[in-house]
Amino acid sequence: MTLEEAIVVEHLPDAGGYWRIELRAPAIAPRVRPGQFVHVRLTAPADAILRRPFSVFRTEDDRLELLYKPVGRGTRAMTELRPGAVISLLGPLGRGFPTPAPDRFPVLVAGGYGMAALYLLGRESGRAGIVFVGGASAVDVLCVPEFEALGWEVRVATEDGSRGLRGQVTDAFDAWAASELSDRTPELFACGPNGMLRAVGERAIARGWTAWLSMDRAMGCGVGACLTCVQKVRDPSHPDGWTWARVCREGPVFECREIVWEDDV
Amino acid sequence: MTLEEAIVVEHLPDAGGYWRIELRAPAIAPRVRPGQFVHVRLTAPADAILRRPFSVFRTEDDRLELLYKPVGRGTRAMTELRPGAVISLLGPLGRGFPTPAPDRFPVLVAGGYGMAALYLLGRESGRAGIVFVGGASAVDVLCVPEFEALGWEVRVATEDGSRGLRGQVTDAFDAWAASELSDRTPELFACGPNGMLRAVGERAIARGWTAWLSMDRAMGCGVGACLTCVQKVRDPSHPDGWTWARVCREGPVFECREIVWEDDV
Amino acid sequence: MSPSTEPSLEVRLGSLVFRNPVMVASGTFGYGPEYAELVDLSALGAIVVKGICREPTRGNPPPRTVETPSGLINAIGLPGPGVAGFIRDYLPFLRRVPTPVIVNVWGRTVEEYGEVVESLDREEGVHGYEINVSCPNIKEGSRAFGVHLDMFRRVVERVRAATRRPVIPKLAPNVSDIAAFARAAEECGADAISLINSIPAMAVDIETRRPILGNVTGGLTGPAIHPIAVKLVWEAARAVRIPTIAMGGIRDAADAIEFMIVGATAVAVGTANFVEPRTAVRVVEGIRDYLVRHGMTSVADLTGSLRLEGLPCGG
Amino acid sequence: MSPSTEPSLEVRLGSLVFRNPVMVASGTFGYGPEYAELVDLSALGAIVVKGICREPTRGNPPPRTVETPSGLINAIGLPGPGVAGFIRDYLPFLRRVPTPVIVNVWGRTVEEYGEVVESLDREEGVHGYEINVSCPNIKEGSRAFGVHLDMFRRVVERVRAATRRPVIPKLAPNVSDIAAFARAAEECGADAISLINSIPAMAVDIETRRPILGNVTGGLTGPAIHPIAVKLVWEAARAVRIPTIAMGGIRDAADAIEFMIVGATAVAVGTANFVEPRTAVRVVEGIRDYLVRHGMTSVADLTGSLRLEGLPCGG
Ligand SMILES: Cc1cc2nc3c(=O)[nH]c(=O)nc-3n(C[C@H](O)[C@H](O)[C@H](O)COP(=O)(O)OP(=O)(O)OC[C@H]3O[C@@H](n4cnc5c(N)ncnc54)[C@H](O)[C@@H]3O)c2cc1C
Ligand SMILES: Cc1cc2nc3c(=O)[nH]c(=O)nc-3n(C[C@H](O)[C@H](O)[C@H](O)COP(=O)(O)OP(=O)(O)OC[C@H]3O[C@@H](n4cnc5c(N)ncnc54)[C@H](O)[C@@H]3O)c2cc1C
Ligand SMILES: Cc1cc2nc3c(=O)[nH]c(=O)nc-3n(C[C@H](O)[C@H](O)[C@H](O)COP(=O)(O)O)c2cc1C
Ligand SMILES: Cc1cc2nc3c(=O)[nH]c(=O)nc-3n(C[C@H](O)[C@H](O)[C@H](O)COP(=O)(O)O)c2cc1C
Ligand code: FES
Ligand code: FES
Repeated sequence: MTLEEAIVVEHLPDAGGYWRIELRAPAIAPRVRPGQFVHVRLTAPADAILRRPFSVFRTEDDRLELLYKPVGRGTRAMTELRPGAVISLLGPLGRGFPTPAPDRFPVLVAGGYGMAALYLLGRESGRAGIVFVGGASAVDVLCVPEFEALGWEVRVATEDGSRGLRGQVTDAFDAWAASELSDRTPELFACGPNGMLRAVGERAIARGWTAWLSMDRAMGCGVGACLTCVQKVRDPSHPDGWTWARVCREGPVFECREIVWEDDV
Repeated sequence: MTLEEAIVVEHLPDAGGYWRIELRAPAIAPRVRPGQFVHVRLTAPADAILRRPFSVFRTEDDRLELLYKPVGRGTRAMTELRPGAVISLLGPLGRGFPTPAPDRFPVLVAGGYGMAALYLLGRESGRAGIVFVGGASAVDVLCVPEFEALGWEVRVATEDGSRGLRGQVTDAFDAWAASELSDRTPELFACGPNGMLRAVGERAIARGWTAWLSMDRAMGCGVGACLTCVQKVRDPSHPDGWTWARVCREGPVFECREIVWEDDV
Repeated sequence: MSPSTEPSLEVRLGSLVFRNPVMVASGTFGYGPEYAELVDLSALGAIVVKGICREPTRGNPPPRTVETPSGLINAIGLPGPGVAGFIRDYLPFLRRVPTPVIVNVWGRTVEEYGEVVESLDREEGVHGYEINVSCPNIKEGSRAFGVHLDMFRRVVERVRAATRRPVIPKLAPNVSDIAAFARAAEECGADAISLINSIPAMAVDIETRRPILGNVTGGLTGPAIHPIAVKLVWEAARAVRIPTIAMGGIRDAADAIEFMIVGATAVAVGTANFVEPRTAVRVVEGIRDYLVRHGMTSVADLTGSLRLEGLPCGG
Repeated sequence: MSPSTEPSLEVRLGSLVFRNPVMVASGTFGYGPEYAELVDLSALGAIVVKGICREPTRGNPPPRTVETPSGLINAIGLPGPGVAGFIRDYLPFLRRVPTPVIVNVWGRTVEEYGEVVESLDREEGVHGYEINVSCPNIKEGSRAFGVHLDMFRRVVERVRAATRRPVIPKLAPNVSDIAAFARAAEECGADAISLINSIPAMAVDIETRRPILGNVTGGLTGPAIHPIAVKLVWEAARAVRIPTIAMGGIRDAADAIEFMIVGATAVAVGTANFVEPRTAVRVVEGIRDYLVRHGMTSVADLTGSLRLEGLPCGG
């Protein structure tokens, strides 16, 4: 965990309303593990005083790349950053994805910025598996060439059917699991909207697979001090069977059996 | 008084740390009288929420020009404005300089941004007189070519003697008044630091001349509503002989006999 | 136009009817004429003028304001023309504006409050009184009216006896139990309450080690205080049946709607007038748009519409 | 180095000596280890840990924080490991840090405050107690400890009886007479006072019309509240002879120096830790630079150095 003044190297709009920003961050970039994030200080308007968390999409020597979507005050201000600008990064933070088990078939499931969170895992997993990626429409499907370049098979699902299967990303996964999984045991790694993560976890629990979910919670400090980013997790040692975990510290990645989904407690 | 979204036409650093910004403001520009100001809304940091007042330096058709020095939070943010940017102006505001009296010899005395406040008066006075301008060093002396182009004589004083007389602007005035004024009666128009305004006023009172001083006070609303910008002025109708005037509304220009200087009450 | 596209913005406060719930807050809009060239005064719900007392007053020495993070501290100190000067210099103008005028009143003694209201009550064109008990600089003896319940009651009772026009005590924010003051206002016959006034604050120039404000301390206003105001308005409005007029850091319609959701019947725009003189007019438009978007037929449906299902009652 | 270039930053608080007057505020720095990789803990004046009570607690449901103009509302709700958990899980780490540790203590009853302090008092490595009576969520019956003088006294007296280590009651900001609480703390034997805690606040999502925070209301902190804190610290510090620890919106050395000028002996950095974890260390450096620049030999010369000549005494 380091605090570093990073320099913007390149910053361009990508598809689906996303932007890619490449930063020179020699102290942080080489130490990022798959699924970890950085906490970024933006020169945002007065009503967004906190840092903002972003998964590290790619690293290359002393540089790291983020893939983000302007959704609010902080991220909209972020799009104004020009090459040469200096921004403060805190990272790498969090407990990322574990190394894929050698006796399992790695399956990645991504929605939204999920592809950004999963790419490093794909690159460092040692061997290629399959990636399922979903989006509202064809333009929302990011990073397919990157995964293909790593030798991963990519299956796309879009809600409007403009690319790949029409439907949810889990529909594409289900179809594959029903007909192509055969006797392999998958190990799932997912990042995306809550509903998707939950659906992935339910499948894993029903079939006895392992599924690692990267959770998204609004954050304060990013380092475990403020107790903002809590997520209900199972805790057999507690009389009620659950406790709060800090997504920034114990997460963002949790095995699906750890999570207590909000409306089933 | 109008509220207008002005467009930045040109914005360049000038000498002495000053910047010139030219704005397209068709509703306001044609209506500015000499000595009036505009109240500018800047996209400043969170701790500078109010507008900032600036004298109108020049107007030309639908454009107006400001000459300003970055001294704090608002004006530093102002330097970032690029051509094409839109900023909200409120103006023209305040009671400016009166038309110079036909039977007097017009004398302008300027320090700091004073030249900006006086230029329109010089241009619209009908006939040329003499301008005294002071600064710390030669680079701080602004707008001399502009006044010369209007046919005004310009006398410079600098504290380090790097241009014109070494000393205060009032020293240059005194020298001139002693040897060159002859039997003309001057009418003084001054804008600059408080000390200079007071010195000009004292001379005028001692010699029985009229002197119009443009006062600088931090402002809130700029239109007379908040009562932030008050200046002590003589008020015979009040038992104590003084009252507060609003610099934004009753000023910024006062005849020197109206002002009650703070430490002589 | 169908009713669903043109919702009713009218609100009532005692016997008074406002065309919309958006006023301008006392001390931030002068006496009316100051902004008349810039703002369509007939588009405002009401004009609340700067505080008036019995005699002309000068207010505090400058500097009178200082900016802080997302806020403004003011120590203007209630300068004004006095009740006779107000009637002479400003009321004729205000009578011609087709918008209710609420006069903000203050006094140095309970009796003075009453006298000022009595003088104004003889005049046409004054539609109600906002009773400023919460200015940090006014107290009787050492007891500030706004933070001592007994003093507060005495002021409200005295003013109530002086007029049949709407009486709106303006609550001080620096109390630990705002609901008690809201209830006291209601019990003493107030027609509405308004809150919040500025929050006591201070700033120091660290180079000179002197207070920045001529008056040493002042009151904080602006966006910085908005979340504090929302909490206080929620508590006060729940405690009474009379309407609440909410203010504190309104920049846009969203801030105003937030106040109404927690219980305000009307709102007032303060510091934002200095930055964007047309804020109040834009807030009216924004509220109208919101009502249309949410299929609401009347702004009254917004008041107190906070949804707390499944949540702790807080507090 | 000559004394004029290396001024003394040391401050004393009862029997305790701090190497400098800059602490980190309770709840904004965890229990110490969270920031240990980023911040040189030995450069801090003291570490004030997150509030501890008798039993482990979970705190409030999320969302627990929301940003506001120049501020942050939190409704964390005092989750923690309880006193035994703190002693077991965090104290061993803290004992190895060469910086005084102040434990922030809270209870649901007067007795609980006393018991927590008694348990901690048996342990090495705890150097003082900050008594949190000002969390909006803790009250006995309906009477919150922080805003009722009688309850406040009982808590301070009970804690005082439990320890000879420094006791530092943390005052609630939402009272109309902070000086009364400061004096009560002194009378009940406190070694210092600290203020301000967060200010009650609230935010609503206008689209869903639900409170944004899981707990409905929370407390406002950050730069927005700094001018309010300066005023309260000025009032409280003037009322007592024991030292004052000031907090509220410190972003940089200037904000800290402002607190010291109005009377604080020490300061604590809170919300800013989340934004810039090294704020406290930078504040120490900035204070040192200021003292050198102003030819001051000791930071103690700053405390209460406000110059009021020629000004109204304000208030
Ligand atoms: C571990 C982690 C990794 C992340 N990685 C990425 C990434 O690689 N790329 C990316 O684009 N985003 C990522 N996010 C989400 C990103 O942090 C948010 O989009 C960002 O904080 C929004 O800031 P804002 O100021 O623009 O929005 P705000 O103005 O704060 O909020 C705007 C809207 O977005 C919602 N929002 C705010 N924060 C979040 C959040 N954390 N999740 C969902 N909605 C939110 C708000 O409720 C509001 O409706 C990640 C979040 C976490 C916790
Ligand atoms: C009628 C009028 C006309 C003006 N015309 C011009 C002009 O043509 N060109 C120009 O450069 N400036 C002009 N000024 C001054 C200009 O308004 C200030 O420089 C500006 O408001 C400073 O804003 P800031 O946010 O940069 O400074 P802040 O961050 O607010 O303050 C920085 C420092 O400047 C000081 N300061 C702030 N406001 C003023 C002020 N009004 N006067 C003196 N010191 C101040 C502060 O005390 C502080 O020390 C004029 C002021 C008035 C009242
Ligand atoms: C410069 C200024 C002057 C004020 N004068 C008065 C006043 O005379 N009487 C009064 O009751 N409130 C006065 N107020 C308080 C406002 O009416 C309002 O309650 C407060 O500013 C909060 O709203 P805001 O945050 O939108 O400004 C004044 C506020 C400001 C900023
Ligand atoms: C997330 C958060 C948690 C806090 N937890 C506590 C706490 O446990 N006990 C306490 O006395 N104060 C707590 N506080 C209040 C701070 O200690 C401090 O008084 C307040 O934040 C003001 O300082 P600031 O504006 O610099 O943040 C907390 C503040 C924040 C922001
Ligand atoms: S963001 Fe502060 S604890 Fe996770
Ligand atoms: S700036 Fe508001 S009255 Fe002059």
